[in-house]
Amino acid sequence: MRTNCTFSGSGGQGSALLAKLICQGAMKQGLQVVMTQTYGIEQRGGDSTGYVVVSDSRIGNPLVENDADVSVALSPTIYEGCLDGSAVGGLVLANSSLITETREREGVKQVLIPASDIAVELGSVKCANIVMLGAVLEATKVLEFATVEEVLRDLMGAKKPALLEMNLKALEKGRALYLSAAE
Amino acid sequence: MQELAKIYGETLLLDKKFSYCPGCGHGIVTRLVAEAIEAFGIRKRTVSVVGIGCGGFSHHYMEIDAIEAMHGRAPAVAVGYKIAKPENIVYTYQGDGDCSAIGLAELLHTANRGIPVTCFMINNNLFGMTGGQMSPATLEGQVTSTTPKGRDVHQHGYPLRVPEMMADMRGAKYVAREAVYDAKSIRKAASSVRKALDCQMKGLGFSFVEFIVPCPTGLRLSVSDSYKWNKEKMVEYFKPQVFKNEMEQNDEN
Amino acid sequence: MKAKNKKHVICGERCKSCGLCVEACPKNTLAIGQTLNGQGYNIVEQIRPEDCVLCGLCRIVCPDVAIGVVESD
Amino acid sequence: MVVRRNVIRYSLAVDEKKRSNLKTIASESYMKSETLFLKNAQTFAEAMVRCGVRYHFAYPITPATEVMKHTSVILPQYGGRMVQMESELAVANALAGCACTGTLGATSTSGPGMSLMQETISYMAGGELPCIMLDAMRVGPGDGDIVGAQSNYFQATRGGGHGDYRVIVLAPASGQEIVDIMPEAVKLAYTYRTPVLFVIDGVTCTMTESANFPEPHDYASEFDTSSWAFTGTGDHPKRYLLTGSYTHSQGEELNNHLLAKYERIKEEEQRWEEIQVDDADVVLVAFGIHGRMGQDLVSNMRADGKKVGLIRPISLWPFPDKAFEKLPESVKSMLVVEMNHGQMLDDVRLAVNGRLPVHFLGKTGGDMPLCTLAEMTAKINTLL
Repeated sequence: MRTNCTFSGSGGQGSALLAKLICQGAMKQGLQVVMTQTYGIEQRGGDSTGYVVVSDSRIGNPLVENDADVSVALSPTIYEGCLDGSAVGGLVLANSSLITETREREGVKQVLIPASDIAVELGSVKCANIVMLGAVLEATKVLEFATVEEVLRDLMGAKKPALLEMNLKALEKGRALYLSAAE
Repeated sequence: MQELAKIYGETLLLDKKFSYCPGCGHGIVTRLVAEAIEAFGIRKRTVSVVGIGCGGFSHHYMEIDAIEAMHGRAPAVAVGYKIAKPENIVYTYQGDGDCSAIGLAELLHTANRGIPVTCFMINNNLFGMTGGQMSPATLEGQVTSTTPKGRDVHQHGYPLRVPEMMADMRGAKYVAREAVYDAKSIRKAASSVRKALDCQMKGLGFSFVEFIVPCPTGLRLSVSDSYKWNKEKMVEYFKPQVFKNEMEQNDEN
Repeated sequence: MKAKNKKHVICGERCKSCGLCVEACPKNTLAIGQTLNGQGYNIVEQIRPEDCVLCGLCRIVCPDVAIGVVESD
Repeated sequence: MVVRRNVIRYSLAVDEKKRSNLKTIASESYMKSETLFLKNAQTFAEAMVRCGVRYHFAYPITPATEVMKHTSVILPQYGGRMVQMESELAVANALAGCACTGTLGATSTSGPGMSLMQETISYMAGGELPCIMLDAMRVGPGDGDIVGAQSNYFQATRGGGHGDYRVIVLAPASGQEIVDIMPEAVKLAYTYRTPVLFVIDGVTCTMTESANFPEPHDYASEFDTSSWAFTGTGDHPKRYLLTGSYTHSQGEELNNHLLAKYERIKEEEQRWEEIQVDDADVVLVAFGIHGRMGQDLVSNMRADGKKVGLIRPISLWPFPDKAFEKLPESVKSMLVVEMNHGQMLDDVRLAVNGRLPVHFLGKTGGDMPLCTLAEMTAKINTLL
């Protein structure tokens, strides 16, 4: 079973971290992962995309070639790319706090999540990516929630308990949002 | 020969005749290096990294391990060697073409790096083995096979003074220029060879000695005249001196 | 103290008749001789061994390790 | 994510006793197998250190720089060090100096750096000095671009340097394969006393993936180098690495000796992976990332009833000719796919020797510097 994921956002929105968290979780569950990132000037701002392939067997093609099973679009600038890069039958999760104009694409399901607004409510706009992560997990079941919570604890638990608390809430909120939005 | 072996001990292989031309300054410097190795008793753990050119033969006359490096790269080889085997003594033996033309970058960075290796640059101010072409150290106006009308500094730049550059490098702890035009200068040169090796044995840092030597063949002079020319012309521009000796103050640390 | 026994030696096979020792000798005891060695060079020889002061300068200047003063007990 | 480790300082001044202590500390802390999530360039670094490489000489160049960044952190814990040199010329020669002591060193670079090292690689091949090298291939010629490519196949397998020599060239296709093949690389380097060059495209190098590392094992120290290393005349008569001042007969002798060695390597060290070639109509031949994608291509096309097979060369020199000797009757044509304009293509054509048509699909540079699975599939469909 193989899942292709695309996580996109503007620099600083944490799309790369989102990709890494999925990878860490997958490894905890004994799955194989490959992460690729776009080249170029992204390190200095601009758009950034992390591609992740998760599989329970040896990964052949390590690339996501316009066949993403799930895409996260955090900013409007990469929304079009996410939609076009989705597989038929794929899912696009769009950050509706920032992406106000959307369009339909045949065979691609879209779910709008106001991730940035929710993140601000939870205490920091920076956890919008984690809100999205909650939605991804609920939508794809690619990983167990408990695994990702453990990854977050490993990452920030001991040193930053308040941050952990906020991110765990964000994760949960993302899940709930997806459930209600997808209905 | 047996008799002379009493002076030179085990390092110098007297049964191998030097292949240098008659009067070549390499013979003197090769002997001085061998004498110092013998005197320090470090023969068994000394490795010579030789450059390309006549100096490349120098190791054949000594009972020590040797590495013939690519043209100009001997200092980098010495650095890699010393890092992997710091207990051994490593010195490079290079001509002025090898050391200051093609290999200047490696030499300067090795000096600056300060890893305790020793570089000996034998400056006969031309490319000897390939038939007396201009080297960076060729004097202004000097006729060589590639400067038939004499070195034109506007075209070829100026004679390059190497130890002057290295004296400024903090990694270098002993830097000197010596000559071999008479017995007195040879004695001084012998002292610098010993100090340079001692500097490495004490692990203080990089050490370097340039030797101004004649190449009678390349200069197209008699042996006697080539030494006179060295004493008068070369030494005037390339003044023998100890540029840096930080061995004492380092001893206290 | 027992005096060292010094002896002037020439290794003819190594000599390349460059003449540096001849010039360096303060007592003019050396000269390029007529005998050829295996390499085809005229071997340097002591022309006035009685004047040699065993100073060893010839050894120091020789580029071919062909000449010198050897000490023995 | 890299496991955080305490850095132990190591300098040349450290005496032998302290050095051996350092090794003990390192071995106690890290004597375990673990799964790590690393960029493949880091995986290369981690794998070589775990297999006994203690000295890494390098000069920054994208995308190989990750290797030196990683070794600069981990090597000190193993009693070794990463040495940043002033140029790739110096890197290669320091590596040669290190090898002269019988110690296995490594370097990592990319195209332009590789070109600068060629003189010394030729030298090390002639001097029979072992080492491990990585060429994280990017697009050339000239400075080129930092995007990944496979444009150095010729340089790697034909020898970019002068003289009649070869180096063993390995092309692992994934992080896990880098880990799995590294012990082999160390053994090859010492057994044949030769540089061993890894060529991995820059896309694979910058990719992050999970890899299972076995317990660290110092394979390098298992080889006795005392019969040839230039460690000083303490326990052997004078030895010297002769590259320039040999006689004509010595030169011929050296070349004949190398030739015999290379023939032995060709006979014994061909490595490749093949998938469902037995009844294939078309065989895809690709190394590195395209070879890896070929696994999926074969299974996808087979699911559609199309008989496609894969030969993935793992050793590029020696090229796995043997894989092409016993091709079944069913094979009608071959397709070579590379991230260049056709370099391995020559070797495949030589191996097939006119018996079959050999087609090519290649790409180099650009935002997507390689052929996608869709493009490869489309091309094969035209051959079926």
